Amino acid sequence: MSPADFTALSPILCVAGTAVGVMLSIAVRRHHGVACGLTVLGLLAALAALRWALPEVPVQVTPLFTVDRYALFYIGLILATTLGVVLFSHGYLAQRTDRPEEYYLLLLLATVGACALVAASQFASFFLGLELLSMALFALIAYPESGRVPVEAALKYLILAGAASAFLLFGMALIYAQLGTLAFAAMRAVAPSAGSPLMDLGLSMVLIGVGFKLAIVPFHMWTPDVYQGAPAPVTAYVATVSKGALFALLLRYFLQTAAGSAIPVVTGLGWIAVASMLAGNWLALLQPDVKRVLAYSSIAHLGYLLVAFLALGALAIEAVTFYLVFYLATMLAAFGIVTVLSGTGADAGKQGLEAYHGLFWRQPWLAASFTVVLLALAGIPLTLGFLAKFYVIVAAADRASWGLIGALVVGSAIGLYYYLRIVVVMYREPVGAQTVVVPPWPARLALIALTVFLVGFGIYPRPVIGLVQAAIGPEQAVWLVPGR
Amino acid sequence: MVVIFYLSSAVAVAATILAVTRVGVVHALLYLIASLLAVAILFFTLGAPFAAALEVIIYAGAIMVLFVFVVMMLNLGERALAQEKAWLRPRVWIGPGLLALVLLGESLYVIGQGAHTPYRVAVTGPEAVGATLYGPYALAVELASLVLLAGLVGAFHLGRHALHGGPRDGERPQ
Amino acid sequence: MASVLSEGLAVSALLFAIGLVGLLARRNVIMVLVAIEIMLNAAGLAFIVAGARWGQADGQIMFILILALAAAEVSVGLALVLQMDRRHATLDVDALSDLKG
Amino acid sequence: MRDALVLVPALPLAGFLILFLSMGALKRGAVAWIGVGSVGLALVAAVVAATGFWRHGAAPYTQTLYTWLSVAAFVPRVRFYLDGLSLVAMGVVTGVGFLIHLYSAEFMIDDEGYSRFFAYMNLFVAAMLILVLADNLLLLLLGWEGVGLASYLLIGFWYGESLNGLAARKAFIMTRLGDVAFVIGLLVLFNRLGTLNIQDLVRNAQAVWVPGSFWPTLAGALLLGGALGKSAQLPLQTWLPDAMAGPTPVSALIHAATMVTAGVYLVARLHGLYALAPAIERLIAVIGAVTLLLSAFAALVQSDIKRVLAYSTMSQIGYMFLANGVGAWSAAIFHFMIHAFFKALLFLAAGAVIQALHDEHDIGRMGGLRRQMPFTFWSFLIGGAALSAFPFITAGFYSKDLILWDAFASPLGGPAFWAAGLLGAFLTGLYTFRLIIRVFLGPAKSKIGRRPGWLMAVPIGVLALLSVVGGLLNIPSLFGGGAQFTHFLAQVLPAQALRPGVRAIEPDLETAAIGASLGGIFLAFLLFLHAPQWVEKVKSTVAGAALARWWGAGWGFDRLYEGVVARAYAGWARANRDDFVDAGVDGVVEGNRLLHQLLRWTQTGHVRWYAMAIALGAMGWFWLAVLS
Repeated sequence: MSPADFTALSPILCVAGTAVGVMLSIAVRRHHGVACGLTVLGLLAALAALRWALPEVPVQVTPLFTVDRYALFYIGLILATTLGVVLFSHGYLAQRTDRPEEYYLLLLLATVGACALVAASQFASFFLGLELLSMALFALIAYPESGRVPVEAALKYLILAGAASAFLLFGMALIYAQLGTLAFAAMRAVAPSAGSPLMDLGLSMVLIGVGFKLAIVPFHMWTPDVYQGAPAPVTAYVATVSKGALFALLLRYFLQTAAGSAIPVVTGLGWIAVASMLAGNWLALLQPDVKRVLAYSSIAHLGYLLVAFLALGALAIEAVTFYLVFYLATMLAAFGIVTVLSGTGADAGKQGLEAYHGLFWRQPWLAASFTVVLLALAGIPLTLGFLAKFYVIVAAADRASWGLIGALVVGSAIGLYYYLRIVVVMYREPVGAQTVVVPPWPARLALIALTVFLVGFGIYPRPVIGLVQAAIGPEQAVWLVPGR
Repeated sequence: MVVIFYLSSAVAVAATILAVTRVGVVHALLYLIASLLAVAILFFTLGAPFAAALEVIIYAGAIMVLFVFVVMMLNLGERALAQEKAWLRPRVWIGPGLLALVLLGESLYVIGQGAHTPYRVAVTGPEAVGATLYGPYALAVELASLVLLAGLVGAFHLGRHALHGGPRDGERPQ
Repeated sequence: MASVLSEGLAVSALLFAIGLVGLLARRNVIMVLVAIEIMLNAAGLAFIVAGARWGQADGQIMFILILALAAAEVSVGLALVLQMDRRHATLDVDALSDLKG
Repeated sequence: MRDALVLVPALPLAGFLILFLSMGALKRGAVAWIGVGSVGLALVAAVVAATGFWRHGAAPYTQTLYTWLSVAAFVPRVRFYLDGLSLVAMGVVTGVGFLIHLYSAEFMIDDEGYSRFFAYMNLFVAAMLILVLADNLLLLLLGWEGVGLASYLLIGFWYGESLNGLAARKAFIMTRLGDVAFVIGLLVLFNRLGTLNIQDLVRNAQAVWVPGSFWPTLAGALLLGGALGKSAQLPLQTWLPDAMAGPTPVSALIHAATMVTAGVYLVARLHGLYALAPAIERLIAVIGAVTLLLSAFAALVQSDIKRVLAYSTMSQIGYMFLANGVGAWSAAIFHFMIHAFFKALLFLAAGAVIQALHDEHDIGRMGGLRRQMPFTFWSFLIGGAALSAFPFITAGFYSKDLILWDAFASPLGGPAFWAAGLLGAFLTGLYTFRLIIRVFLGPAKSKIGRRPGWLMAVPIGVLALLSVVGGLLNIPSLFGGGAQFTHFLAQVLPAQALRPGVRAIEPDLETAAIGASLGGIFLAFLLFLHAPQWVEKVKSTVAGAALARWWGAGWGFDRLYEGVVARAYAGWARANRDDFVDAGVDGVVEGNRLLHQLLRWTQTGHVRWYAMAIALGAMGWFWLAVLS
């Protein structure tokens, strides 16, 4: 590895170094503020290192990682989202646990995994990044020292993720058996001209493993249980970083290896997209628990993402990236509000709609912020959500996938109902005694930033679009040359 | 060698079936160790002696011991055994068995269709593996170390209270 | 020794399927973890077979990485089992159903 | 200098944001400074931009603020377009808007919602400016909906009284009916022409479409629907009289001077499109003529001072539609501007009267205010004279005269339109001076409270001045003028050709027009001042009373809609409660509910079942993707 390689990897190295630093600080003295502060500083340093790494890219760092603008963009997105999660976590943990320090260590390790994932260019780094992410999440989900639901959620996640990993690895082994290489770029060259059954079986098993982590129908069933059982900031992390990183990698894998030329697989993904959009929204329809509503809605949103993904062209990269920017910001804000409003008792996991009854009259700013988030999720114009959905439709229309667009429209229509239902509840006249929760300042900061982001760039999206387009460099154009 | 391959395959499959179906957890673990040893021999016949050694040392050794240790700690007695028996009625196996059979059939069909590629097994020894592992895969080793660190920290945090004892939530009156 | 790719893969597919049956049928959480180990091991075997076909070390390296994953996963998984025993007072995975709907 | 254009809508918008976000935390003085100041600065910016516009030879100027997004072929831009037409409209909105804001600073001083009032008013001005300056129909729609929202909020400003809320809702729904048509028309245009930029759109339309063919007729009709709703023309006119429930400055700004004339502006803006749809042009002219007559009759018998003015507004907009319909676009815009002056004046003066009489609206209980409120009287008289087109000295004479002339002389016009306009002019004189006589002349009936202070007096005075001198801008050649306004707009709005031979009878037509308006005024003095017993006699007959009731209720359109549309619809809905229509809707709801329950039932919480689902999914997937 040359110095340039280290420079290119410096954002990831920064995060990994911070993880080690936090571990050492715990060894010296346990202090919540120190651990949290170190984490924030480390993440900021990593974000700053992006600027440093940018001139060095694109570069292939050992066979395992391709650091290009695409990777750096997503690393930046992951780091920013993680920063948001940390800001929401501090207040949450301070009230609930007496040993919060390892939380940050695990969060940083998960972030290293996510960053490695988006830069992965080979099966080994693909799978290690994914497993590092999951391994840290198992412990994070079960982090609270009391209560039954966190353990239940973590065990469910561990068992199913283990099985999904087995599927993923078996699929990788089959592809390796067929092609004799683990590197994405080489696969494109040696792929048989006619699709081979072994190849398709391997790809299918990989997609089952990935599909589980992305929570798309029919591999979605764990989502609401884990979202509900996990501590709210961890749920925010699961819903945003772990899905966004994997989706970005999936797109890279598909385009770089020309896997999209396996027609039956693409057809199958189309059906999965339709099923996710419809089932996700239907499941959320009358759901009384807000965390579960968001979980089901995230299933639907992954369906929308798949619609953009299936355009499998230049527009797909742009649309997926834009949608992910929107999705990560919005879900982070949504679970940030859930975090702020979480109870501290034994029923911390559950968050029924009644917690939001008349919220506007108690805490107008929080309610306004949540309204913006929900409207963005519903795709109302003048929020980023509208543009994101619009992008998806344009990408799908480019491929003339009218069936997918139809399902998207139906799904969005159903979605409108349950988003607005929460909004309506927030503006009802309050009844009975009401407690006002004052969000701690880091959480407030993050919420304000996210709300302004969603509305501001909904009205003036030019900078975001420009940034997204800059994430696509000449090396991504190479992916788009028809393979096989 | 061909005979050994088939023989150890048969042992591995049989031992795994037994491992999955045994009522007593310790019995199951013992059958699993047998299965893992058979798989290690398979590795050897496939020209992977280093992997075979690791299979014995880490899988059959360390990981299984971890299982046994936890089983001992939880002190699963006669009651647990009876419960297992009640759970494992024959009809429990029908659904999963059929499902797995269909999946297996599909996979075997595909595997049989496309992979009649005879090849000469060349032994890839420890030096070759080591050179590759610490050459191009050096960063993978680093990542794997972080995976283990995450596992360690997670297990430490989660196991802490269990070791310290304390009241069991499940026994509290609801 | 001459071998055929399909045979090795067939054995690993068999082991994978048996592991899956165990995952779906067993209610004892420890046995569920065992089943997952079997499935991961089957994937490792498939990698060794594929590596042998191409005469490369990559297959064995993937196996080693899977081994590391399996070790870490078992340690966290068993720690969670201990917590489950403490907080749910049972090892029945079907008892884990507070979260549903 | 032309860059100042962006500030014109931006400043009121900023004012709105500050006032809205402060949530009533500011003191009244600060609110007034922000609310009035933002519009005042917008006026300054408008003057600066206009000066720049002139310096560059009055060439159309486009200012691109930013491209909202750019996905494939869809590239909507936030872009302003300044030409003669939008300059006039911008001037009216900022100028009259500023004066009314100034007036409101005093008029609303005792109101609880002072800050809220100015926030909404600023929002309105910003939206209205976006509407008139928009260079594409999408941005125009944003302004269009913005003014609708502000109008809704301001009609229902005193929401404590449920009647006001109902009036607001009525206005919202009636205009919404037109807006739906408008949006569909927008989609038709985008679908057919591939752009929403107004200039490109008109150019493309003229290149692709044959005059009188289907698409321009359809698009023109749909857009007209929006214009009719906004401008309170038949058959969507019924909301305007009820909209008087809002504070008087709101009536002056939104429901007289600016928003209600947005339809006129829209038609003039898209005149190139309407030139391709002669059938729709004729329809516009007919609607304008009928509306102007019907509402003039209705104005004749109203007893609420604001409702008289509301019906008169409808009538005057009818004139503008008539002008648009016969292709006299610049005449329509000239009347739009002059009308804004004198109608704002009338409303502001009426507001002063209402306030002086402790919120009294009924003209039957007014009278003799000439001596008590001389300033208001003279101002109101000037406004009324302009409204009745009092010859030569008022601006209203010149603007209405131009419309009458064009209605006769244009190839699209004819004697029937001219006659309708002439009768309307006669009626205008009649009802206007009935109002003035009832309110200001005769014996005094009550004591007055507060007189307008200088903040209210200055706007009234300025508007009175404008109502007189405004006419100087466009004195026709017959009276030795240069018709500068028409020439100025000729770049944007082409002058109408004349039918052969009409020049010769121009003096005769003028004489008739002067006669009609003077006749109406004279008759008003005769009937309402000197011989009121005649009116009473007619009213006491059965037929007269019925007619008065009928006109008083605005020709009973409300009853008609209530009876024919609303009740029929409600009855039909009741009858069909269990019928197939509901069954369809219920079916969708039930279906969704069922699917939800079904899927929810799959979420058992059992991890083994979840794993089973993964395995089942894998099986299905293999069948689908591998073995097919």
